Amino acid sequence: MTLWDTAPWLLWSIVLPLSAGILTFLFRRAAPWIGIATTLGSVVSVAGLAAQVVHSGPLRYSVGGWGVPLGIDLRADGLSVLMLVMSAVIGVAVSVYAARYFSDADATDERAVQAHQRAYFWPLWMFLLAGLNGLFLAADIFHLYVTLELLGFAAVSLAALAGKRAAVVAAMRYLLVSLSGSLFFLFGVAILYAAYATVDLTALAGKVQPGPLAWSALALMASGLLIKGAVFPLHFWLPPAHANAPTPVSALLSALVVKASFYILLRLWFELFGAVVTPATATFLGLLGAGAILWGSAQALHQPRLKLLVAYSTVAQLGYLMLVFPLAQNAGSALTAWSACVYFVLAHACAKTAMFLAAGNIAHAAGHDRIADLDGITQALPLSVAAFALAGISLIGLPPSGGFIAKWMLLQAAIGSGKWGWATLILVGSLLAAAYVMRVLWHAFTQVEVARPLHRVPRTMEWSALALSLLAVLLGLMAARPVELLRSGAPVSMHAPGQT
Amino acid sequence: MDTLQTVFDLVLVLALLWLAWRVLAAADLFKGIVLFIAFGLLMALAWMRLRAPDIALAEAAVGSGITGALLLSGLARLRRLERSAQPHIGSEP
Amino acid sequence: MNAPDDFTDDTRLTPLRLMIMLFVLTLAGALGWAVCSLPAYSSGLAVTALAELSNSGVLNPVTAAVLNYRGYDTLLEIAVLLLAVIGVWSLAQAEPPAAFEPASPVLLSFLRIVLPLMILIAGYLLWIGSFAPGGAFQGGAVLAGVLVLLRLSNQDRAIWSHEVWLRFCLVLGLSVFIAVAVGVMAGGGKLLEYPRAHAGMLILLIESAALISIALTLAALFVGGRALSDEDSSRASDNGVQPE
Amino acid sequence: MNLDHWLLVFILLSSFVTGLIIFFLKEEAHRLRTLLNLFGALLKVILVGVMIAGVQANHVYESRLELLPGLDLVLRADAMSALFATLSSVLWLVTTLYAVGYLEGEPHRSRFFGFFSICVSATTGVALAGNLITFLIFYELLTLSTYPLVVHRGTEKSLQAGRTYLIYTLSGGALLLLATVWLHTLAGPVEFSLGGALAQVATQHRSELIAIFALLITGLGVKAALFPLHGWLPQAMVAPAPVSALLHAVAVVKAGAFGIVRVVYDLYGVYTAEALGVLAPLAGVAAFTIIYGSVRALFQDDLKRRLAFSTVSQVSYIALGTALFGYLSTIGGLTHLVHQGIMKITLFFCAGIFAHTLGVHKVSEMAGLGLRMPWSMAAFTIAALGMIGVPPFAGFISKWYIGLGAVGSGSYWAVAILAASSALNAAYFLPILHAAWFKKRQDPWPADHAHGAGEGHWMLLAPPLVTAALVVAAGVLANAPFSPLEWVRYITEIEYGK
Amino acid sequence: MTLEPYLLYALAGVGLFAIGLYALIARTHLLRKILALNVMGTGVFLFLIAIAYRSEPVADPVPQAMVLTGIVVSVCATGLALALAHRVQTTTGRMVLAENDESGA
Repeated sequence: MTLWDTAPWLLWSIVLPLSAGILTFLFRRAAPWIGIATTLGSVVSVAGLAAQVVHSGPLRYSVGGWGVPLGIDLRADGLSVLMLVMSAVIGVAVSVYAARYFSDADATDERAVQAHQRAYFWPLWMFLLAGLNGLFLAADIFHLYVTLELLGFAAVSLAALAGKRAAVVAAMRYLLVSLSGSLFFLFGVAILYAAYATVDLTALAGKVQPGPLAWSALALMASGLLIKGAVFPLHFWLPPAHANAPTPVSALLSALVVKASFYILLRLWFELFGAVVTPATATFLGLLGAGAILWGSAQALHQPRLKLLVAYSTVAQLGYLMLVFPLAQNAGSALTAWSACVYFVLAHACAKTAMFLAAGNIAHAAGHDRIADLDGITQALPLSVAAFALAGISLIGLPPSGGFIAKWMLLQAAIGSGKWGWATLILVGSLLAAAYVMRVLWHAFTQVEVARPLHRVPRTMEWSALALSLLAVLLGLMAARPVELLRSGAPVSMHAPGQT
Repeated sequence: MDTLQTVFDLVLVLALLWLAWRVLAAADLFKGIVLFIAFGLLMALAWMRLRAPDIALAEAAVGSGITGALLLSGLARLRRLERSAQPHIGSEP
Repeated sequence: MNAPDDFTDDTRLTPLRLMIMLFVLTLAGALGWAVCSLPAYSSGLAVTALAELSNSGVLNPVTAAVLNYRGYDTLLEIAVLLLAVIGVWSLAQAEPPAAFEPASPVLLSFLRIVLPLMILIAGYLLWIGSFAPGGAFQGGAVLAGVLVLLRLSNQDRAIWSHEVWLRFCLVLGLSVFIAVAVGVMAGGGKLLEYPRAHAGMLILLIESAALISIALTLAALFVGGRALSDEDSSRASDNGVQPE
Repeated sequence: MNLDHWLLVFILLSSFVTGLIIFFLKEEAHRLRTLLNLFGALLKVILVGVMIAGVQANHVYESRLELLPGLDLVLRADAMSALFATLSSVLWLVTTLYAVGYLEGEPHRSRFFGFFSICVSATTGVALAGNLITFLIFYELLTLSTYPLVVHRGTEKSLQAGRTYLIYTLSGGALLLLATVWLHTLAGPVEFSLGGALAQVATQHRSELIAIFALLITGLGVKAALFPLHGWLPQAMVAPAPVSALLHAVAVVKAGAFGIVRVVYDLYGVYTAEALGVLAPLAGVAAFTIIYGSVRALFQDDLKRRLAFSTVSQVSYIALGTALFGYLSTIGGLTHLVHQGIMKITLFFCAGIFAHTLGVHKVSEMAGLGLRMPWSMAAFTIAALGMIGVPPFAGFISKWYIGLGAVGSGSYWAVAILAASSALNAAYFLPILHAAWFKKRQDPWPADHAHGAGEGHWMLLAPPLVTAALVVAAGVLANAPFSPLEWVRYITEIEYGK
Repeated sequence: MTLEPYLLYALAGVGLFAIGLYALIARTHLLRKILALNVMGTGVFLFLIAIAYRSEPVADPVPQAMVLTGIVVSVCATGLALALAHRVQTTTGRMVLAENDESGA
């Protein structure tokens, strides 16, 4: 046993960004470097943690040594490791991007604005990362509430960072949504504690019984998470908040923050309320997802602005995640559906980050993001357009991207359990996604004079977008190990015989 | 069951609910905030009643005191902005 | 006192409001029904918490829960406090003190008596928190009250004009908390697993640092914007970030 | 590291990596780009040659990558894939040369040749796919990499064509995906193998397999331009001539047809398919498409549109040969896969030369073309005669075998279809030949870029001459070893268990 | 049925939560929405303390610790929300969220 094997890696993914939050707040000049170093550090710690989980299965860690029920436990299983990998990898790319983004103004008036944004972006982002990682590792539902708040505060402040009217209004709405969602969640936590005298996920899992208490707790927590996760029809706040934020922030919000709520919902649904949920409720959530896919795509098809299009695409893509609930109803396809949606989260995170970064580059170079007038500028930025296209491939679900593998598994779960309606929906959603992605790419091929960029786009900004979009595509070719890892710590109900 | 206690509980609870409603229905924001501070102090009483003196202290100091101060200063800023902006902003849609 | 904007909220019962009300009433009814099915007696975790009290380093079970059993929650909560200040500072700049009228001599002499008393109370609450109701949050709030009063009487320029010092004090609570939490691991313990002999002392250390940060944080929230001498961003505020 | 495992990967990468590098070349780096293109193309031909030699010597080339537990990406070289890989790699080499000449001086060449190379990698992937999911992956990659080629000109018309193309192919791809997943859930991982792999499953899941077959053929039929899914093909004519040549002869349409062949022979197995009763409807659709395409071609004045409808018709020969249950018709269908490719690419090359050098786009403008450009027109003539089925050219061989097969299996109606179609082919090709060779030119050429100097650039002329020579060779030397016919015979023997 | 004190207060918590929720949705002025959130939060806290009261003879300290955390979080939320509301007012001139401003600048 070396130090590498025994080190408490899971702590570092929380302590590092927390400390970095302090340091970036104190030392502004060094903030970008601290930020990049921290995200790299969290990649290392996640790698260490992943090795431990692969080697010896899911981990538990009792903070303060108290253990359940008095203390708070952390836990790391396949799902949380994958989520941590996601936040770490996206984190590195966005940090590298942001390091250039916030120091690239040509005009002096913009320089002052950027200095302000730079000063606050880094500490807020570091706390966001701490909140995310803390959330992915928490095994305690009250602690989940605390991390949700940490995440929410950071996300809202980041969303308002652009300072413009639309951004501020969107951030205000986001804050109200986020706080009320958290309160719903907290009420659910309170009811569960009242009934079962523990807030530990695993301890609760053995105790929760169907009944008014469990139902109301589920209803409260689920609605809180659905509104925070912008699930149709509670998505109204998301597009303006995501589209009007500075580009790296849009990427973080769309790729990571909304996933946090979904992650908790996934945990609760399959681990905590496994005995409580009924097929009808599962179908209801699935129908919300269907609404999200159709409505979000339809909206994306009509948006005049690029970043709004990308944001509505997030609404639509989140709909797919909700399909896990009806698709996992059959014991035979539960594990496939579960793996599908987790892989979907990963693929979407990479693709959406890449897409927002690419869209940001285009908007930066053009000085606007009206889709109708992008012809010349897209042809001046082939790398960013390529990133957008590759990310689009993953969003559409074309092979060999990560999105394809996720949709493959979703379809497999749907067809395997004879649910043709959902299968059709998945395919229709793909075609709609193709339509709105092509709305943008179209402009890269028109016959126009190549425009001179209004602002030069630094190479790091183009490459970080491209790197992530490549990753989104390559995810399709390296799904086997993550999916294998997911079985470590997958809900017990899913280890039914006859699984492939 | 101590009847007096029950009466006290009922009165306290009803007062809390009524105050909460008044806080949010008050047409005058200032009145609403003042009522909210009163609501906080009444909550502190409820915390004491429920054997939670730590929370009572926190409520009095944080929930009612600091939050009240925050809200009042927020309102003051709102008023100042309105006063300074009224001539031009009034025309905005 | 009644500017027109207050009345944009009419409280008449439109069909939409009626629907919202019905929805909320249904929710409340369902929750109430569920609550009625709670067991009437449940010691929750009280028994365990009290049994472990002697190992926690403090005598007040709530403080034990806040800073020991569930100290990890509190660690992140202190981070939330800091984050709130950063968020507020990223949004707005503090209004110049000139906005406040100069304090009257009566008020000043009143403050001269009250403020030291409040500081004493804050310290007392911090100290007493270990064995009786009280603690860093309550004490911090009282101390924040001091700062608020200073602000209102326009006497706080000294506090908000030392940018570096201010930031240092704001992060103090979280820094000490993290340092202790990680530091105790040097002895082979887990995160936040205080050695039994030093638990009380370490908790007091954390609380003292937190007290200062909490007080400053709450006061900063009251001020509602970043400090005036904030160099990098005060320039920015002239250009679009704060179009006033 | 074993070369046997990596050869197929190298074959894919030879064009893929080339494509990636080309993207990053400066627009002006003309010489370097051409060198890279030709290098990649040559390397690919050589590697495919090595592979064929190996397959002949019973080497098993296989590369696997686990996509998901129980789902592998499989590249495998068997006789069938060798056939298609050879076709695509050889024709790519020729087309590359042609495209370099054709696009000289045009904008966005790095983009064009980058996608061009990736398109060929995708085609090779389709050829080498060892199971349905792998096939699907490369099939979709093909869609994506051809879209930029179709819209290359960037005009309103070509963008419209590109949109139509994507709507058709992505919808088809979605159906194909659905069928693939369905089959996977029914039968688990199924790999292509001559003789089919679903005989076992067919006994239990008869109706499901029929539905899956219908979905598969519909999905593939979009690219193979089976009626009524052919709508995109004539529109896609707005693309530059090398693209049309590639689309019709090597890549897209052929990938669809090859997919149908794979599904019938290597996935279901011809006996299973026959037992399920799915071949007859396919034959019916194919027969209708043959006649429909020919009739439509008859009324097109635009030369490329006429050729496009001709493709609609001719590719369905492959489907027809496949769908007629019989040893000889299988030989005919598979041979036509190759023969139609070399003939149609010749025709498109020539059409491109006419348009590029003289601005001739319409059949009605072709009077006297044979005198002005004897060599190009000769190549065109050979290919057109081959298409009609005149001996001794390549088309005759494949039509002959399909006809023999039809007689053998008692499907005399198919013989009638063949005859009718050949008559129609003659009706839309012979007037062209007549006008070109025997009519006197009255008007000046629409746009004479060569200024009266006869033939076009040598890079344009050489490719059709080579492919025309192949058309002759494939017909005359049909019984020589390694001729397409012999190779197909070898495949068919295994399939029918002879 | 006798109304246990804990139940009375727990129900009152539900009531506060509901009142706050109604106001949060129905009222448009941002300050009222912020007040509504505070009332909602207090409702949840009251519920928690009420159920902690069931423990005899000492109330359960764990929910009390949670409420302490919650109170501090909610005061932070109030501070942040007020600052944001102030910004909304400075940029839009009003302290309400308009219905349709998604497209923005």
